[in-house]
Amino acid sequence: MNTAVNIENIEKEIKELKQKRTSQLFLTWLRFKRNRLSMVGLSFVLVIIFIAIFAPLLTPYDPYDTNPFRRLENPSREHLLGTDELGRDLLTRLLYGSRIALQVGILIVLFEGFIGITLGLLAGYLGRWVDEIIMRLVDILRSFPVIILAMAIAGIMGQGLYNVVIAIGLVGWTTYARMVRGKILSIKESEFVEAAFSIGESTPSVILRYILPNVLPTAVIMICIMMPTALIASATLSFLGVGVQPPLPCWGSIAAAGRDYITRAPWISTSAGFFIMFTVLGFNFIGDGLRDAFDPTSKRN
Amino acid sequence: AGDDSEVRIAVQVEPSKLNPITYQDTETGFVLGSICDPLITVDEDGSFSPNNAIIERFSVEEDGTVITFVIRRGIKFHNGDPLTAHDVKFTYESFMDENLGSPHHRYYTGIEDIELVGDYILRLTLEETDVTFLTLARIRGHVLPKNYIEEVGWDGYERHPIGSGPYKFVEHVPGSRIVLEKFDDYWGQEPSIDRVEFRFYPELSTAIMALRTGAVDFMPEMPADEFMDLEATPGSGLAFGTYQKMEDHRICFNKREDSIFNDARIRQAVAYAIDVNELIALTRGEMAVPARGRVPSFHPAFAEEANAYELNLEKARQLLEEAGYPDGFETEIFAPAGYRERIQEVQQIQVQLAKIGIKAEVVTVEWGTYLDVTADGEAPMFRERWSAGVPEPIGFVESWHSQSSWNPIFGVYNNPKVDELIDEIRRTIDDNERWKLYHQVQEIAMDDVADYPLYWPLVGDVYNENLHIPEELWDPFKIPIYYINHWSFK
Amino acid sequence: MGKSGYVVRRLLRTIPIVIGVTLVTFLILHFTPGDPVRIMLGPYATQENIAILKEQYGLDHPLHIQYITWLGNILQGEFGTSIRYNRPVLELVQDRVGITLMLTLSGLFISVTLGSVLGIFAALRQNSWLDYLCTFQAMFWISIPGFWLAIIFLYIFGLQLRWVPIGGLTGFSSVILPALVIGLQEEAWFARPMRAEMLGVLNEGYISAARAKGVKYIRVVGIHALRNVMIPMITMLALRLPWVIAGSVVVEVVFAWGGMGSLLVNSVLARDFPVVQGILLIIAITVVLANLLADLVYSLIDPRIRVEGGKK
Amino acid sequence: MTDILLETQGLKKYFNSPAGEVKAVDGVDLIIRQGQSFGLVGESGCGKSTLIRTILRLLEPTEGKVFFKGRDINSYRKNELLKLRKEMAMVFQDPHLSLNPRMTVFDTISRPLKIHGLARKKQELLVQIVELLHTMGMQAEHMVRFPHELSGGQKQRIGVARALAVEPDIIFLDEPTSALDVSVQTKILKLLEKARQERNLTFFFISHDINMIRVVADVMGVMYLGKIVEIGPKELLLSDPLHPYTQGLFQAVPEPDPDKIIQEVQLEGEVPSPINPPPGCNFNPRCPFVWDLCKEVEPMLKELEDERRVACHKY
Amino acid sequence: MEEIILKIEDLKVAFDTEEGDVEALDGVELEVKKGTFHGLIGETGCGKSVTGKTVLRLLDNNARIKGGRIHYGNIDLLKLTEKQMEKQIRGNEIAMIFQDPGSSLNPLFTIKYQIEEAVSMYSNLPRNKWNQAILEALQRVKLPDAANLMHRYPHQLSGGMKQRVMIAMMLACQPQLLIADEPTTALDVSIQAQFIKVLRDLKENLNLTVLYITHDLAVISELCDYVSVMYAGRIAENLTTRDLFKNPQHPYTDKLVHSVLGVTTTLEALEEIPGSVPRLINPPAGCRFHPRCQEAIAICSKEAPPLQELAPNHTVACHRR
Ligand SMILES: Nc1ncnc2c1ncn2[C@@H]1O[C@H](COP(=O)(O)OP(=O)(O)OP(=O)(O)O)[C@@H](O)[C@H]1O
Ligand SMILES: Nc1ncnc2c1ncn2[C@@H]1O[C@H](COP(=O)(O)OP(=O)(O)OP(=O)(O)O)[C@@H](O)[C@H]1O
Ligand SMILES: [Mg+2]
Ligand SMILES: [Mg+2]
Repeated sequence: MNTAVNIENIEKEIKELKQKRTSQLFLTWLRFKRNRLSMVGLSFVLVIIFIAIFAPLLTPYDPYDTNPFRRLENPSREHLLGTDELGRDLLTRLLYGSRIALQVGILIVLFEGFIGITLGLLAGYLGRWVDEIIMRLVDILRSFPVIILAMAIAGIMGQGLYNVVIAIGLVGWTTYARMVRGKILSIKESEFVEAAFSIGESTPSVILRYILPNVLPTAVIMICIMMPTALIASATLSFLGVGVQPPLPCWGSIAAAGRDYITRAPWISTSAGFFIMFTVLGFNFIGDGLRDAFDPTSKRN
Repeated sequence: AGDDSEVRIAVQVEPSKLNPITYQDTETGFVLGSICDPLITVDEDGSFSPNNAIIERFSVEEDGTVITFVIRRGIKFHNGDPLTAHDVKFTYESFMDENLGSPHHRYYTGIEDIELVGDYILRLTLEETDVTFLTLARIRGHVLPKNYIEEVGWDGYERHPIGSGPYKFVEHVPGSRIVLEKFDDYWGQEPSIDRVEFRFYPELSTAIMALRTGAVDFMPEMPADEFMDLEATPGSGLAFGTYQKMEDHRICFNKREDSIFNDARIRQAVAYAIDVNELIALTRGEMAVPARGRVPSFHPAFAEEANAYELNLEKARQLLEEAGYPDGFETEIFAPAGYRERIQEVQQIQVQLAKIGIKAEVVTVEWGTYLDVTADGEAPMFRERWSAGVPEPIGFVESWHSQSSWNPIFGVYNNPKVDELIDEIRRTIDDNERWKLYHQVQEIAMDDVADYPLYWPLVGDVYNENLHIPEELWDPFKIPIYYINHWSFK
Repeated sequence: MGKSGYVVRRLLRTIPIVIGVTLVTFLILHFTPGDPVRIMLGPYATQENIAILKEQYGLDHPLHIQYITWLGNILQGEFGTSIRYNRPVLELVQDRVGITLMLTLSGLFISVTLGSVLGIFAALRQNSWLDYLCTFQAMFWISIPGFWLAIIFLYIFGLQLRWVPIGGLTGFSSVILPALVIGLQEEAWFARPMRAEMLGVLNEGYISAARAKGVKYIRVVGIHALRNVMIPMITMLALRLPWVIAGSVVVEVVFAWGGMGSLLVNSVLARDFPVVQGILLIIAITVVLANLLADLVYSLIDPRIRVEGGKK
Repeated sequence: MTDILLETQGLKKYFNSPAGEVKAVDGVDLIIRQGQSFGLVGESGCGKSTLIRTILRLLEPTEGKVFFKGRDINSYRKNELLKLRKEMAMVFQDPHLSLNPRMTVFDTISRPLKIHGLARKKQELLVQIVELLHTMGMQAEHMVRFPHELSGGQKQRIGVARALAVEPDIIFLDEPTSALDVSVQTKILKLLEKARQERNLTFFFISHDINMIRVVADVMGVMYLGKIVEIGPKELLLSDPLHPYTQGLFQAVPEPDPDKIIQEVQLEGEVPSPINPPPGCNFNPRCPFVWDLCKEVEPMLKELEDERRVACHKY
Repeated sequence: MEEIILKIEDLKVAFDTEEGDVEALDGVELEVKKGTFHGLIGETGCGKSVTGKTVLRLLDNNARIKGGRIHYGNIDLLKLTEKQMEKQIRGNEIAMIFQDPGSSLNPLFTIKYQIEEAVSMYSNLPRNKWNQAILEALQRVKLPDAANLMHRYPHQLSGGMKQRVMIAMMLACQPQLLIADEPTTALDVSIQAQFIKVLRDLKENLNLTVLYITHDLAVISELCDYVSVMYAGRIAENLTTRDLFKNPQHPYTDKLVHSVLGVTTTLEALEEIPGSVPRLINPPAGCRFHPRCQEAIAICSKEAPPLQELAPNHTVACHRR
């Protein structure tokens, strides 16, 4: 082996390095792909995303266009899923509803994820009284049923999309905080972090280069896993009458509104519930698949 | 019901306290209606009638300040005590006692004196002539047992209320049901059904399913949608009945200085833009009468000449332009959460107003918050409803009086002329004169669009077809659920 | 460190949580707009009426005074008086707690037994169709909003098939659907961890060791594995309790059961402060105590805790 | 006699644990000379790892001093600590756990170079890393790998390369081969020795494997329950162990020689817990030569001839 | 000639994994003679544990036994049903001690309970004698204060004690053959020495047959009579312990022995095996050692060498011998 260093060759290899990096993700993707259920989930979610983006092209109707004289109509050629209690085309509202659902879901997980991951990082890394305070707060909040606390919080701040996000998020973050903290505690104690200090890494650098990248997959998985909870919680709040406001086409409120017409127009509640189930199931499958894919040790063997 | 001697009634809201002087909700009224007897009743034609009532007869002195009641003899409370003028007096005094916190307290402030002429005769003296007193202060029909309450206290009463009505209280299983049982010593029509059970179904769909499967026999005030739907369902095994409810539905505006709706032209524009027929089609189908004034159209006080604001978008736009908003503006319209019909209508109104450029955002808030924001002027527009007694329709117009405590609740309306007319109404004994004053008030208020009346609802009760409910009970002044002793199973 | 030391420490750790819980409970309701008195008196209320009632309920004092008074009362078992019902909160709760207890317990029973059985079988038959079915059905049930499942069940089994009575608590058959809704929704939370834990435990050395001894597989699973799996399951049970309670709120509303859940929902909507506070507090403290109990129970099952004074 | 590179005086490190205070390192005096290869043996849990972590100031000592090149390392302020990090490096026991799973080999080795300003430009980095990899018998292609794409031996070589990168004066090796297979172990040890020769390094090995210390060390120490019991040149120590513990320990080591006569075990019982170490000499409960003094007075590390020191009342 | 208690012939085991089939065992052949200690050595991942577990049929779910025979006496263990294995073989005839003493005892049961399980199954003693049997079992492995100890939980014991409890438990089954899978790897030298002593005593007193899996040659030299050397799922060489150190024939055995610290005491003399252990997903064709073998010739990369007898008790799988 010649020891003279050929810079050009090496640079070429550095390029490969970048390719390999993507292929890391690619490997994860391969593992993910192998899981049939998660592929089904992914396709569900892609369908919903597609619908959310192209809703206006998929339907000739306006989701807010009421028609008092054609309300609660049966499904027909004209209105594939019939009309709702204000004579609006139900399918159109459900299609547009995917926008609200994704928006609410994403906002919730981002919001609670942001708080939870930050506080989890702080608690895990700083330890001592910071940890004590944050974790006690987590304990306290987790003693309350989410929906009930969210209901009260939504009551405080009034209803509406953003308040739903905040209400659910204010409890939801505890899950992230616990996960992230646990993960950090184990990483913090790990040998490679000690090794990092031994070569002279500074604390911020250790957090940034050693701890965060190792927590990130957990966080990403968490976000996927929490998405269903967020969607269901927001729908339940709508059901209890403290959710997203009409006339926004939100699945939860459509299902809630439709339940009064369950004997007469069962498809309203049914199809709205189906959309929720479809999306939530999709995210659940994905979350499950991701967990396995990101963490090769936990694969079904 | 499988058992002929029991009728099960579905109600959506659980009565909180069975206390005749503090209750607010219709459901408590339903229950108390069977436990207690009315002091006075109103006939089909809307006039006071002592039939079926605790009062055998009553008389009003010339200047209207002295009212004498003659109490029917032989009426017994469920505990066996006889009902006398003492009890009636006690009841009036309870309403007047501020500490008991009756929300109707203010109707009784006009009483100067209550005099027991004998055990069965009572004389009320009012401070000044107030023709409306009897309507507003007719004790909502429930006479309280003085001795019993003094014995067990108000708490005790609420736990086990008694009255002189056809059914006596058996138990209240919180969250589940209230059970009543036939009172054997009832003075009036003897009940044919032995037990009455009020079951609480907060979830409407559940209640309907329960009705359809025969788990309950009767559901009062079924929402119009469901009513019509059930009615159209063949073979459901259900029967139906309707009556007009003395309840007006309206759009209110925050008319305070700082509000955009302070300008009458804008309110008029809104009035022209709203298509009431559409709203009715939306939430009530056949089950409503469009309102054109503030008094029911069958009543002589109804003002035929008042401006009804037929749909006219041209005119609406013109008014907006005059007011300085040719392109419309953005605003909000509030409805209380959980009130389905109001929310649906508000959404429709949103669509209607959009046609003249007013972008009204729909805001639904919790009932408690709703009461706050509407009363505090934070809601520019809101969808209200108001029920008031008859025969005297004063309740429908009185909130327009600037001194009325209801005034702020409906967004503040201040018109000295209207104030004057309403004061005058109370003093005018002659019916026809008074009706004319009513006409005037309504005409002014309608011109001003103090608020915009939408419709009078027809209320529908749904029940098991095996249940027989006499025809004559389907009357705005009777209402079947208050006369369960007249029901029977076929 | 003795076991009593562990118990004491665990108890001490509960105190700040309980205090925090009371504070959160108190504050949440007090930051809620909407005047309880106004709601109580309805739109017809006059200012004087409102003032009188406010005084009567102590709602005119500054917040911290209200909190301290309230807390002091709570400590004496005085949860206040419902504004709406004009009855002691505790009495209201007592009347309804049985219903909620029945619902949550029967729901939990279904979810734990169903979940455990499915989880164990899935683990024993790993990667078989049964395993996949178990995973799939678990995912399926948790992907459905509870209220919707309740309505659909009611529609199908109550209205269409008429197998069960609709609404209210009228006997054994009326418990089936509500309990099933909770049971199915929660079952996933037991089935999947049970499967995972069981797989984990089955891979443990002591399982192989027991089998190497010649202990029958059924016995190995039933005694050696199950006991080990019980520890995380007990934690899970405590962890899911708030969710089960939340689920029972929704279910109570749909099935028209007059339990604590529907009382709570109604009271939230009506701003019946004392009731909401009382119930929230009772629920939260139940959860805290359940967690405590879970910890204590597995300190009984798990001998390691007694000496080390903490979980491994 | 060469210069003293590292010296510890009464170094102590206690941990708080729920069960009580753990006296992991309990008064260690050591002298390491420039260019030496020092090997410390001791049974599991006796405090070897804690000792070197404390010397490296990865843990703050409870008591005692560490002098490096004559300067007390506790006198280094936070910002000066970086200098210390350049002069002392460490190789960890578990090659898998000591590498950040989300960093490539390139990143892992380039970090110390960058931190200590030994290479700034990418080209410089590349040159140096490739050189280091070659020293470790690896190729440039390995740069793009993540830890999980390497074998155990390769990972440990990366660990060594990372330690070598800063050109330190002394490298601490915490059981660097115990997680590896025998055949791989040889390779690492040889590479380490080569590097030591070429770069004039000082090594501080710790291990519980006496056979390994025997192979790699010049000077050997024996640790028992937080204390050094005996220290001295390897040959002398092996041929003539003085401390009863050392004797027992060496005897207990099985020898891969079928002809050897198997001796009876002398070391009975186990290492007591460092939470409540026995009074007097730590070893007294297991010592075959115990007398009363041992149960009361703690023996000091006595200096004998030939650079040997032992902590036993027998001497 | 001594009686052969266990004879493994051409044993092939594969694992299904996501990355493909792992051919963990590919034609393992070995014989264990009654009353001897038989060592099984090899590097990590070469299939030692799999061999041991296959004998007891305690493999993971994803394992497939692709072929071969395991004769225990005149029974082919691979032909028995799971029920028969449970009833007749495990514990009764063959018992096994696993690598990690910490995880081999169920943390939730007392020592007594866990030994009792064995006693109740295999001794014909009446219930009231069980305690006595448990005590004896514990005393047999030189555990002090056995009467007290048996009421303790595993976590209250040290690693060395746990390991001894494990043997006591397995011996309480009164097996003919004991498979010990790296029983001392996790232990400290002094504890290991004590443990080895216990085993040696048992060997002398109980006439125990042990298949001893380890990668520690020193332990082999102290305990075993015969050794099988494994490499990448195959047996490289079966020989006596003496031959292992004095006369290794397979190039791998040779290298392995001389890369062991202790056998070789200077760094310079330590042997190094170039390359690394092959992965078993796509193992090298022919002799699996050939890529690392300095003596490899053309045929080595094509044909797998069969085991051939060099001398009595010495077989080797190498084309060059
Ligand atoms: N962070 C810590 N907190 C509490 N106790 C600790 C901590 N780190 C180590 N100990 C204890 O200190 C003692 C010495 O530990 P150390 O890791 O230094 O031992 P060691 O000699 O390196 O052992 P091994 O050979 O097993 O690596 C042990 O009893 C250990 O339990
Ligand atoms: N359940 C399994 N699934 C897939 N591969 C497995 C499984 N069990 C073992 N293997 C593989 O089989 C091969 C042999 O494993 P085995 O445990 O027998 O090795 P070993 O010789 O005992 O090693 P060690 O010395 O590390 O214990 C290894 O390559 C391992 O990766
Ligand atoms: Mg260590
Ligand atoms: Mg193994």
